[in-house]
Amino acid sequence: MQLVVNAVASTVDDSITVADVVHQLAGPDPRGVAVALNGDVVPRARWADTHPSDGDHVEVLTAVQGG
Amino acid sequence: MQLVVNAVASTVDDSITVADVVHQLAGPDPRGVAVALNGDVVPRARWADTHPSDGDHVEVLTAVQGG
Amino acid sequence: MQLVVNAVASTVDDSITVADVVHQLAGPDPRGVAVALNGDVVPRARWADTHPSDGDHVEVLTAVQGG
Amino acid sequence: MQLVVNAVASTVDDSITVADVVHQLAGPDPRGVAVALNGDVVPRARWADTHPSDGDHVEVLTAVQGG
Amino acid sequence: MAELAERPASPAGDTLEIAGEALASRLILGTGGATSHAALEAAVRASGTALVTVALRRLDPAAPSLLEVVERCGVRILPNTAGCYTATEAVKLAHLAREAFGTPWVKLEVIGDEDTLLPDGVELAAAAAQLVEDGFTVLPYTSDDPILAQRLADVGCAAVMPLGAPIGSGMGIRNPHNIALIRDKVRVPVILDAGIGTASDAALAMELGCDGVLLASAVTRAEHPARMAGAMRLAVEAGRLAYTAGRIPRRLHATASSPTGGLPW
Amino acid sequence: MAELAERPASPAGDTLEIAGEALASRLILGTGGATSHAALEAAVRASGTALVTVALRRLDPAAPSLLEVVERCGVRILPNTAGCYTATEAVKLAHLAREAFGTPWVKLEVIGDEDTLLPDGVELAAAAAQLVEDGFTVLPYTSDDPILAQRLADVGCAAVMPLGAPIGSGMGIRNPHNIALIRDKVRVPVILDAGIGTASDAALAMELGCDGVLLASAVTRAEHPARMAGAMRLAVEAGRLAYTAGRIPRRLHATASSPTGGLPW
Amino acid sequence: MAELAERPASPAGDTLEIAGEALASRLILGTGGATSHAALEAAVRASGTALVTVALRRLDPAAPSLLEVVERCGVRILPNTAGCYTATEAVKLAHLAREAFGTPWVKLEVIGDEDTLLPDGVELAAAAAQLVEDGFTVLPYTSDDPILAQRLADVGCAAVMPLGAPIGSGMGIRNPHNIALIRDKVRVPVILDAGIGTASDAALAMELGCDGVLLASAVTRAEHPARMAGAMRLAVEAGRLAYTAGRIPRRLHATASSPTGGLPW
Amino acid sequence: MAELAERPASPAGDTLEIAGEALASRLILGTGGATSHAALEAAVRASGTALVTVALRRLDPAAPSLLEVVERCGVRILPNTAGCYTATEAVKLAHLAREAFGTPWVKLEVIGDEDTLLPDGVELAAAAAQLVEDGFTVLPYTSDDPILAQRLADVGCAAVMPLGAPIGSGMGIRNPHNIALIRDKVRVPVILDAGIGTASDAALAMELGCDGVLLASAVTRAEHPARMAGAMRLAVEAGRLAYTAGRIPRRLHATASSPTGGLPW
Repeated sequence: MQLVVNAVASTVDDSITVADVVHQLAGPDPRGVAVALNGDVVPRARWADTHPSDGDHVEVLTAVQGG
Repeated sequence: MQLVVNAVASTVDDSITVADVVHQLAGPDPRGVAVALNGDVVPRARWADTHPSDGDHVEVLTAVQGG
Repeated sequence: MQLVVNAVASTVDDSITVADVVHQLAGPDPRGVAVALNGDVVPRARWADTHPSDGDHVEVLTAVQGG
Repeated sequence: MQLVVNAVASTVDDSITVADVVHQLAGPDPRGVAVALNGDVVPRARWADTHPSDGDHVEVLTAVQGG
Repeated sequence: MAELAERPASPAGDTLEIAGEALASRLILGTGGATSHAALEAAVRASGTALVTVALRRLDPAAPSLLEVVERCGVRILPNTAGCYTATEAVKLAHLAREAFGTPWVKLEVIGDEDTLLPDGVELAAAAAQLVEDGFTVLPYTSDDPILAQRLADVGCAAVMPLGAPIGSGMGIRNPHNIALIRDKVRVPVILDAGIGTASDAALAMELGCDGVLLASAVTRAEHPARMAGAMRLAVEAGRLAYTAGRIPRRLHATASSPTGGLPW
Repeated sequence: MAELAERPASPAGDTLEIAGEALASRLILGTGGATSHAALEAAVRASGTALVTVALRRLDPAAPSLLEVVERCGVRILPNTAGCYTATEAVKLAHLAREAFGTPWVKLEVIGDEDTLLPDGVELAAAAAQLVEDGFTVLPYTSDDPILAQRLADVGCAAVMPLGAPIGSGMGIRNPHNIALIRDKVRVPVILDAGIGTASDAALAMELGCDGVLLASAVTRAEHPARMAGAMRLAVEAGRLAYTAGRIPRRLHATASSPTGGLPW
Repeated sequence: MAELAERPASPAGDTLEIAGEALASRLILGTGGATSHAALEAAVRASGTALVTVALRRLDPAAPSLLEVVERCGVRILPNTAGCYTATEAVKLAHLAREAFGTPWVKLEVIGDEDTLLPDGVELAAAAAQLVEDGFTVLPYTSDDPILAQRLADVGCAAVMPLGAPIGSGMGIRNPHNIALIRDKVRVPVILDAGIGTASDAALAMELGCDGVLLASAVTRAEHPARMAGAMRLAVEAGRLAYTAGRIPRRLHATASSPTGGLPW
Repeated sequence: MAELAERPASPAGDTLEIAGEALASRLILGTGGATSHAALEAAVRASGTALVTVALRRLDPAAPSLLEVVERCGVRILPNTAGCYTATEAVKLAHLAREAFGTPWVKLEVIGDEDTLLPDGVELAAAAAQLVEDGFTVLPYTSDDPILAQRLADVGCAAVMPLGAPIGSGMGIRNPHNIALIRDKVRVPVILDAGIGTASDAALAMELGCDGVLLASAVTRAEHPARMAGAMRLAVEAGRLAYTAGRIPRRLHATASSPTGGLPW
């Protein structure tokens, strides 16, 4: 299916979880990371059992320099 | 009956109108005057046929020096 | 002989007076003008009978815009 | 004879020296002290052999708090 | 800054317009603080103003009529909502004022604090939106916050009236940069309201690009109110003229105003 | 401060007098920096000034006569000694000016530095003493140092003219406290000279108690010189009037300008 | 002013506390504008700060980890909501930040305008109320409006962070009077945020009674960031110490610092 | 400005040198105004100064020795000529001081006026020239007039010490532009002397390029002198460090300190 991850469209396996998406972007131990699925926060505890649907937007955010 | 006019309680005739109240305070040709009955504005056109009830609060306001 | 008038060297008749120098520069009725001969002020009343010598410096000054 | 020491008149022995005057005011080891005799500085090296005359003014100065 | 580009090309017909109405003076006079109606009338006349503020209060039959003074001077009236701490109070008082004076114009004041008399931006914005909807010509007394001024203009206020300093403080314009920013941002007239202490403050307000100045205490509480009113009249004209004349830039170093050459040495 | 006690009781007959001569305006205009004699004449007329400064330089037969402009405007002439770096130069130039214009009045300038054009106090004091002795009416352009101003008054200068900021800088009055101190100390007229950039600067100078303002670049180098001249004329009048009117004190907190009672809630 | 009465009696144990947490430094460092993580780390260490702000943005796998720098420095993290223009956006971003960093602390920014980056008071107040309700420790970046600051404290913000001047402008504290008013009015810590350009600005903020200073560009964009960080560390300590030491009053005239008597003439 | 080019490349070995002597601190402490020698000693130690001023007065046998305090603190002594109104008096007092303390260093004060205690430039310049000729290391207390400062440097003064404001006034630096001009013009150390009220004033002096700060009342007359002395020590270091760090430029508009992109909306 199709997901839009951080504004980039990509084709992924239908069984993918939010945890998988984060893993691909941020590696095995993703610290300081937050996820929004279609604009709603997905708590870290829910990453593993949250399954995006086709066309969903996933945002994976982290810390950058900011005043 | 009793009216509270500009925070002063007074006994008035039951048939009194807002126009009468204004007349007593401000004379025959009350210019630059506005009236609130129990907090609601009474348009000048309605003064003559507006009859306060016992215990009503009538406020008669006008211009004073102000910055 | 030679005079230096307002920093310009010029050959003049030996009988020349300060009045003549001013006249040449400023015309017949030189108003608002002052003269220095070798750095010393020459009062207007003395222009006519003041005779520069060869090599003298004559300064003829007047009003310009200034703050 | 009479001396005026720091604006105070006092009778002193005729043989008195500037060193004696300083000693009386500032003790045996007067550090941070300067002397003026009738307004002129008396170098420390000259205190012992400088003899004020009757009516002289001796100023003995030292450090005080100052900005 | 933007306003430089917008400066009127000439003083001719350089008139303040609010809600389509031309006013004969850029000075708006508040009537508060005068020792008497007579002193006030002298000040109003000396100021050359065309618009004066009044407050609305319970009628005191014994008190002389302020309205007569205003009408005798032939000036327009601008009722204020002084004393209101909430949008609800201010909206109600504005409606009463419209009834009393038959004008939709209102100087909207919603105060946050009785010590500072500073405006409460949140209540002010709410009241302004309501009164615009109710058909009023709203002139809000606001802080010098450019974002709030923009918001007030966006909801349809006929002008914005930022403060220079707290009411009656005479501290002048504490943050000229914000006033200039407001002038840049909004498309409605900007009236410097509150804080003016003396003539140079009023001139500075105009030089910052303000379209007018509103002041009361600076005149009414001066030792000689009518004289100070005359001073303010001249200062507002001077400041506006200077603004349109295009001042010289500030330079850290000097620029000779006399020729450096041509001396005999 | 002292000058408050000395403020004229009324604007009537509140005229600037220097060396016993009454001047019809408190604004003195420097002529330097004008793009043409025509532009200068328009500015002189718009300013309402009664006294203009000129510099003395080598006569250029091709140049139009400045003196004619000055006389056509019916204003008094104040020659300056701009360009002099020593007392000797300044004294000599002053004597030449007296010869040229038949006036004992001189704006005494002795500059210390060509970058800042700031006055050299030591040379200035020496030149002032000499010129007073030579019978001149000396108006020295000086720093804002109150002690130097006092010294210049003590040697007999007819006025003192402290700077607000460097010549042509348009920086306004950098140290108002010093100007007020000078006004307190000396008994001769104090003319704020140099640094004025816009109308509010001129008004402030007068509010500090100055007896007049001298400016050139602020007008002659403005985008619209005649308009700025008009602005300065009004600003000087406004500032003087405000000074005599007795401004309200500065307060850190607010003072209500509308009644706090008498509202229906 | 009130804060004088409240000054700590001694520097001993004079520590900044926010929401019951003691911070080892009164200087909060923003991380924006550093040329590299290495330059940032040097600045963080030189500043002695205990709390640094970060922004939340889309993860770039190629970018080095900022979090590691923060943790290596052993400082607390304060996520901001920079870039949000509405309460809704800011609230959502705050929730994401809490998820990402496991801290309820948030520097709440709701901007009204991309040119000035000035806060939008109306949206800010709404967002603050919501986030307090959601259990956040809210430190709002606000204007210098005392009424808005009071409102933010009233809805339960843990501190208020008024600006001195626009973000990154280096203009210092444009309206010190408002900052002092805010310090007088609210009972929570006041952190001067935005506008600081150099050390004396930071010292002044503390002398006005601020409990801390937050700055980024002044350090990260200085020619020598770590050196400026050291300067800011000293300046904040100096200003706080001066505030608690009880400064001499300002006097218009002089007070001798040496005896006037006791001279030989 | 010029001094930017001259800023030391690094804080390492960035030491104040006067007449070839290195001083361990850029803060010079005046001893006037302390309530006791004990309070003074605590302040001297807390300030970290290496040089303190003293006055010379008639010896009072009953008074405790100030010299012992100075020596116990291990600081250098800088006698002043406070109280002198003429060059003659000041030169004589300087010679007496050299006799008393065995140092050629002198803080040269020649006052023009007992109300303002402002220096008399003409007398000061004459005294400075004489004392330099007599072999003194002359540090003159002068006005903020750049031309006078240049003159004092030209006659051979080892440093120039312009005032920020009148002695003991605590008004800070009234005309920072002049101080910066002085720093640009002279090649000897510039010490800001007089007017400092609080830490931020001292930091600002250093940021303007001053090489040091001399203050007395700000510390000795503070509620807690030793604490304020510590504040001044930090402030001078902070200001110097900031000066050498290269501050960000002042901008009228904002510069974002967080990324504008990378948000989920």
